[in-house]
Amino acid sequence: MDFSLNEEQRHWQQEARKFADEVLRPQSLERDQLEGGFEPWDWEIIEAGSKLGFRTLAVPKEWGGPGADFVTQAIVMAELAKGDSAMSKAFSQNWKWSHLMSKSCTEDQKERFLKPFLANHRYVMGRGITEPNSGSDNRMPPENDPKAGYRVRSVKEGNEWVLNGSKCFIANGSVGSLFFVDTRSNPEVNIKQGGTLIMVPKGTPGFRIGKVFNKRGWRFYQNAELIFEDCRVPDANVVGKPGTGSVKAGKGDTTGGDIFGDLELAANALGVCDEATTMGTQYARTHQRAGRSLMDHQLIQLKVHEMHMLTEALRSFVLRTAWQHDAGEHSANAGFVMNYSTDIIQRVTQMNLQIHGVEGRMANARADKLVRDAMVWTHLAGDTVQRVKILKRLK
Amino acid sequence: MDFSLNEEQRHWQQEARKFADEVLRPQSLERDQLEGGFEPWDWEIIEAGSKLGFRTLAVPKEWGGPGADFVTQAIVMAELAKGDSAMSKAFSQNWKWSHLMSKSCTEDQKERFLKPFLANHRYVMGRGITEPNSGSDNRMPPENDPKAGYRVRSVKEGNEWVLNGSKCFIANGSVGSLFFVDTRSNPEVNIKQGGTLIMVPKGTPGFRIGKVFNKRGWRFYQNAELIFEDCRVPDANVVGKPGTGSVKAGKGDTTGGDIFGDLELAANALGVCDEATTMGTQYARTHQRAGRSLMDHQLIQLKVHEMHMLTEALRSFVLRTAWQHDAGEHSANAGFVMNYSTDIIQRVTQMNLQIHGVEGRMANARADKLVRDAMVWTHLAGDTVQRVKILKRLK
Amino acid sequence: MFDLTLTPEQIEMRDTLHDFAQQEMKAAAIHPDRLQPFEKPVMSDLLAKAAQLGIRTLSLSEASGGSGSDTLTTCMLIEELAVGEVDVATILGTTAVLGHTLFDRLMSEAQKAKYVSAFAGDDDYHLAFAGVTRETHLGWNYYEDAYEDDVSVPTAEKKGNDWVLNGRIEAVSNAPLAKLFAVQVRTDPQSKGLEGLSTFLIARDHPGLIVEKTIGAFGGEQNSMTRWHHGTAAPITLKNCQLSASDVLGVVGQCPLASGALLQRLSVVNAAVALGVGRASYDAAVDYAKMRRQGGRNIMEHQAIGTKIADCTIKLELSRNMVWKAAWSLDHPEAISDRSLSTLPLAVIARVSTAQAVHEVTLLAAECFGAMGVMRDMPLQKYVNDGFIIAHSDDTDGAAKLLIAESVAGFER
Amino acid sequence: MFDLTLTPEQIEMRDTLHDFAQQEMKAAAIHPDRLQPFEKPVMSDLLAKAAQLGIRTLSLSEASGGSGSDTLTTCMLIEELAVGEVDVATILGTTAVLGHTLFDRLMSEAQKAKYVSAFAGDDDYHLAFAGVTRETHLGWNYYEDAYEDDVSVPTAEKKGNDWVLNGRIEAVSNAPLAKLFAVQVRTDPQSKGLEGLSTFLIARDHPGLIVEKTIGAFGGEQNSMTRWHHGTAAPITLKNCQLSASDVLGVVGQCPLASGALLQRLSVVNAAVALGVGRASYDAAVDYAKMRRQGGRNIMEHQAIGTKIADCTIKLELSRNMVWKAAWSLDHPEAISDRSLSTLPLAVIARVSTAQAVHEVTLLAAECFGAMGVMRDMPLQKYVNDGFIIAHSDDTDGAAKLLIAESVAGFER
Repeated sequence: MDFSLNEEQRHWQQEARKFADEVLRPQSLERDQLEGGFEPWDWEIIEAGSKLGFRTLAVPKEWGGPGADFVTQAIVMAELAKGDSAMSKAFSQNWKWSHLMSKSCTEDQKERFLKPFLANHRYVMGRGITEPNSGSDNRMPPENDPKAGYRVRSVKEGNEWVLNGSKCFIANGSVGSLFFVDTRSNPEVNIKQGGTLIMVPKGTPGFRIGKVFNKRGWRFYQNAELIFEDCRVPDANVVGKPGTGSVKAGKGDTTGGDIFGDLELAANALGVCDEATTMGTQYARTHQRAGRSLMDHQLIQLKVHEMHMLTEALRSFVLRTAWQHDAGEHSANAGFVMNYSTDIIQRVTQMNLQIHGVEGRMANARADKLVRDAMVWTHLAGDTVQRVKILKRLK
Repeated sequence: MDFSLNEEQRHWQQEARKFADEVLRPQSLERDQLEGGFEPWDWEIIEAGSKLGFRTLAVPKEWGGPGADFVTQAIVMAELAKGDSAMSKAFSQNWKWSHLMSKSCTEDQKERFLKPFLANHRYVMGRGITEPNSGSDNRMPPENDPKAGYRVRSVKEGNEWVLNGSKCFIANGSVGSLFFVDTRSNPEVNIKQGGTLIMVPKGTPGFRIGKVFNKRGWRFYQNAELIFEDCRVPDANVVGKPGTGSVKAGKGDTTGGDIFGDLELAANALGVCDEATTMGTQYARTHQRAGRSLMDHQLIQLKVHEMHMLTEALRSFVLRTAWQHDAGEHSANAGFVMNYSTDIIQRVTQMNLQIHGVEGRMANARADKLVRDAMVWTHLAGDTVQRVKILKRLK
Repeated sequence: MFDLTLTPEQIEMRDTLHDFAQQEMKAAAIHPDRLQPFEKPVMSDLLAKAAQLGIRTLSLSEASGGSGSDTLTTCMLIEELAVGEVDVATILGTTAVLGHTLFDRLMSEAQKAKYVSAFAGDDDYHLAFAGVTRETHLGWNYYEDAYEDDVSVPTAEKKGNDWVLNGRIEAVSNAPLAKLFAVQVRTDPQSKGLEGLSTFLIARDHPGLIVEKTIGAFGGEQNSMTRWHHGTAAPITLKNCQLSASDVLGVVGQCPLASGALLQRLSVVNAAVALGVGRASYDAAVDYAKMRRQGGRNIMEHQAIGTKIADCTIKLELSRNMVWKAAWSLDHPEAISDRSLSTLPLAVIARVSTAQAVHEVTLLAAECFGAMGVMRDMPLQKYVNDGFIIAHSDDTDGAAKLLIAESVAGFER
Repeated sequence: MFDLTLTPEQIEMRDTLHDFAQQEMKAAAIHPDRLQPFEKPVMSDLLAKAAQLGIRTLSLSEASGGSGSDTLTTCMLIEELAVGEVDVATILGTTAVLGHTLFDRLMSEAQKAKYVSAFAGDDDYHLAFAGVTRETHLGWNYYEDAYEDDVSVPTAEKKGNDWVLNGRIEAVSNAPLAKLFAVQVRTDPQSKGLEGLSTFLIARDHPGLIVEKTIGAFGGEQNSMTRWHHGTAAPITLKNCQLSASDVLGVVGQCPLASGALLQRLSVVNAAVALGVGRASYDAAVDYAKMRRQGGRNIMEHQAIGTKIADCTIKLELSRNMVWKAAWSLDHPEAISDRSLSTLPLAVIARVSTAQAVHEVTLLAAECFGAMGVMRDMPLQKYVNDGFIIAHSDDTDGAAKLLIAESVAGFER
């Protein structure tokens, strides 16, 4: 057993920490405080990070990417999230589809999409699953309701697929150059048999962006509506085979969890917890209450203690799970650690807020931001369905 | 980074699992249900385990012990605790003093005590710190009350120390052959300066066992009162130097936590959590409620999920901390993981009890036993002082 | 008019019970000799003394020889008793509520004439209800038809004008002490579940009624099970137990107790018992915290201990408010119809929330005690155990909450 | 006699406020155009309409032109209002309580004559208290002398018969709207802490009283701070503000509001506001759960969602019981002396437990909404934010619990 990082891992950790300290954190609150759904986004931050390799980190070396392993990915996500959780996610969201492309795309598809992705610092990607009436049903299709789940319709006409319908809350929706869209090629059977995953590049006729969602947390990160009106896409854009369901097509399910996505949220949460713990500890050490250092109050000591304790527990779990992914070990831990991070990030960010307290009827805006960012986990990483479905991975 | 076990670690894991399955678990409930404080103890179990090396596991190879590393120790404690948490502790309690002896004892002391310990399957050890009016004060001596802490008095007369006073709740008290006794050689200063650690073997005139404590949990494990009435011990039995305080004398504080003790409780808790999780999952899969499998009820699914999730988090944290000890890394994690295990063992064992439910106004006795064993952590591994004092280890 | 004033009589009775619990019950109940052994037989002396104070017949109407106390007063007094000793309080609470339910509400005049004077006059006379209610699986059947397949009850076969009863009922509360049983049996062999049941009154000495061994500390195969209730309980067996038509409570084929509505008082009174357990542990923790010195000061002065004490205070205060409200509502249905109270199932809310709160209180109290909290010759471990039993019972686990959710959603079966 | 019946008048007023909140307030309060921007100015229309319904002068005695409602009724109605919109309810609750406190309890006849008709007759007339109370740091001083070193208040210098006031007070609730201020200043320069203070009544248009910019969404250096309160607040500055002896509330050197006892009503009414926020989120969650379909059924029918809804139900029910009890107790000190109620600090228990409960309710409610729970054009994220503000404020954080512990321990300063 060995928990130490190798040289490459340490290198990426240092790079990410530096970028977070010098670029992300200084702009974090300012972007968070811009009104509107789109406005907090900043292409310059993406471009700066991309030049350092953070946009393409997960692209395999044979395709010209850094080809970082899962442990490295987890570490980099956590480091970037210390600066800004939403910015970290804006980078790592691309890794998800880098994984998918390297696993599931044809050589032709890689030529057409992976190469431009590598070449353009502003090329980001997303995946369209969620629709207004299908969220949890995509994650765990109900056996008693085969028609549940996404409904964006895809019909094959000659060598093309015609897409109609809309997706909501889609990551990088307002800024993406390429989307992996889950469509229903057969609405009569459940999404595992009637689902087809199709790549739709920006600019495809009949495809446009609708509403850009304005969120309470993760404000930098973009979520938007995708609208398809007789949108035509070549058959060559289908990922895997038609009608295999999106999970299978994406080959995402080889280690007992979404091989990257679940870990992604846990690693990001770890960064937020680190940041909250540092903030809270620092504040307690440097401020007074009722004439005594905050750190001299047991009330505060117990909070500082719990923040550190839970963050270290989460770090241990994230690193172990990342290693399991690299080692190709079957386990349900990716799911468990994601759910776990949901509970921990809420608790730790709230304690930081408590430690900061209220001054002049105002609260520390960054402590509040961390709490708001943490709220995103509730539905993204730890709702009932996301907990229950993981039980199926247990032996 | 590498989480896999080496061959030796796997070997010990298998041995411990087999012993827990074949010897400990089958006798666990029966011994737990014997009335009295001493009665649940069974020398044959100790002897059987000793023959397999579990009593002397931590004795270094140069002294003829197995010399297992910390990762191995953690794994073995967890495996034994799956069978019976109190029995596991009865073995590992000896490792604590094996560590102390190899680090702090003179060659002469090792000859006189380590050798007989290795030779006799019924030789167990304990340490006397707690007294009726000093529990937390030993762990974190209060700055405003230098006289706080243990008071068993030691006075040097010629080449001997004369001990007077009593200790309570002392581990292995009723069965031990050797005790490390924390004494107050100078009652005017605090225990860090006025404390002297002295080895007192069973049978020393003036030393006897008082009350054997009858506990709600960990019933197999022995705790007793030690009484010293003009008990005379040779100067050669002092560990380290007189008046150096017990922690320093024991050289227990080299990695930022009690190098073994804190990890011990966390690893034991991991075993209990594993057992509770297995029991609860199994029960949910094989029993019905209201005409449906328990596992089909979301109420139960969420409990089973949480048990697995928390147990895996704890496992990650325990293994990482054990590795840190082996690697000699400074960290506060030993303390944190111990406190953490307190919270997790309570929660997981209670969920197991809930899943089992009540039948005919009776509950599953083993599920109840795990809950009772878990209660011991509350004061042993997770009270306020044990949480607060760890903050001092933070950089 | 909203008014939280208690009557001088209520305050006086509460004081009496408080003193009795503190001065007479506690010393015996938490003596090491009683605390250490696994088996804890009912403390008959205390039971009799409390009965003499009128607790056993507290809810029985004055006309029948009782005190005619309302449910609120009953809860108030049973809580005090439970601070002293939980089993005695549970047994008396059960008899008190059943006394009111059976004698004042369900029995015919003839039945009442047959039993009431013995009940009112005999301090050792307890009552037992042996049967299932519609609520047994109800939470688990959230949004589904009630599952009643495993409602297994003894059968009654008609022989002329008489009935012959056969069968067994597990774990009947108060059975070891009861002199009169209300027993649910299946009188219509064609029916299933809770249909076709009837309730018979059976005196303890009636031939064919056999009260089996009292449930002890351990049982089941290889002692794989442990006692998990308060009060006292035993299985009963009916063996060719012959009863006449006049022994039917109400009418054949209807089961007044099966709907559970009449037994809501029992669950609220049990919540009051729970409250007493919480109080006992809380009182012990406060006393200890004011005395125990660590860190150069009494531990009460540590913020961490103060916080635990305050949390206990809050939980007990909120629970008592809820128990009293639910108790009062059971006697004042008009306050629901005039919308002073909501239509929520207050009794369920009271029992579920109190069980959870008391469980947490006992654990917090034990934390104040350090290692002393797990020693079997000390009371804390007993309170903790009591708290576990209270929190993790059939009617207090997570499933019971779903009854509340159904009510909120307006779901009806 | 214990009685939870409400009067028909109470029920009718509650219905009126309920309908007003549901039909008029909510639509405007949770419109996306209001929800999305960070800045949320006070909804003056609703404030005026609610004032017209009599809420502003609810607690003012009838003799002075108010409704003379007791604290319980005030809480009941403010809760309903807060379901509609939290800031309006906070502002009105503050004015209502201060109306009673200042006019009915503290002012001289002359002062009352000077201000009361304007207050009673002007729907836009609000009140503000600018000062500190003994409780500011009290929890943090657990078992120690109250720390008052940083009690920094404006000074008043005697000039002949007049006083000249100078200084600044941060974050005064209601300041942006108040037409009359009760301001604490130091009249004895030799004294420290809360000694040597006096309270002056100052009309908004009095020369030398400057109400500064209303606290907005962000502030501090580089917007490092964010608004963290309900209602509306602003700092005030006193600049050579000249007042006469007749403007002193009570007597010089005594500070009737500094002890906090008179302001307990304010904290109980604020707990009622919190309850309203909890209710708003709960109502939204129940509606959504009955409508949203996943897993082949409405999510209300999922045990996990049912459990969350039930937990919310329980928390709100228990909180309301406690708020009402504390409110009633403030108007009935005799119930404490006759031992119907305990001597615990019920107002503190109510505000601390309600804050915690409401915070949890908003989070549970948001969980029912999935991703919709974080969208700024939807109300849930607003309720969650409100819940955070309620839970993590000076007087609701962990330190406030220590006031309860001190009371349990009988500690007195």
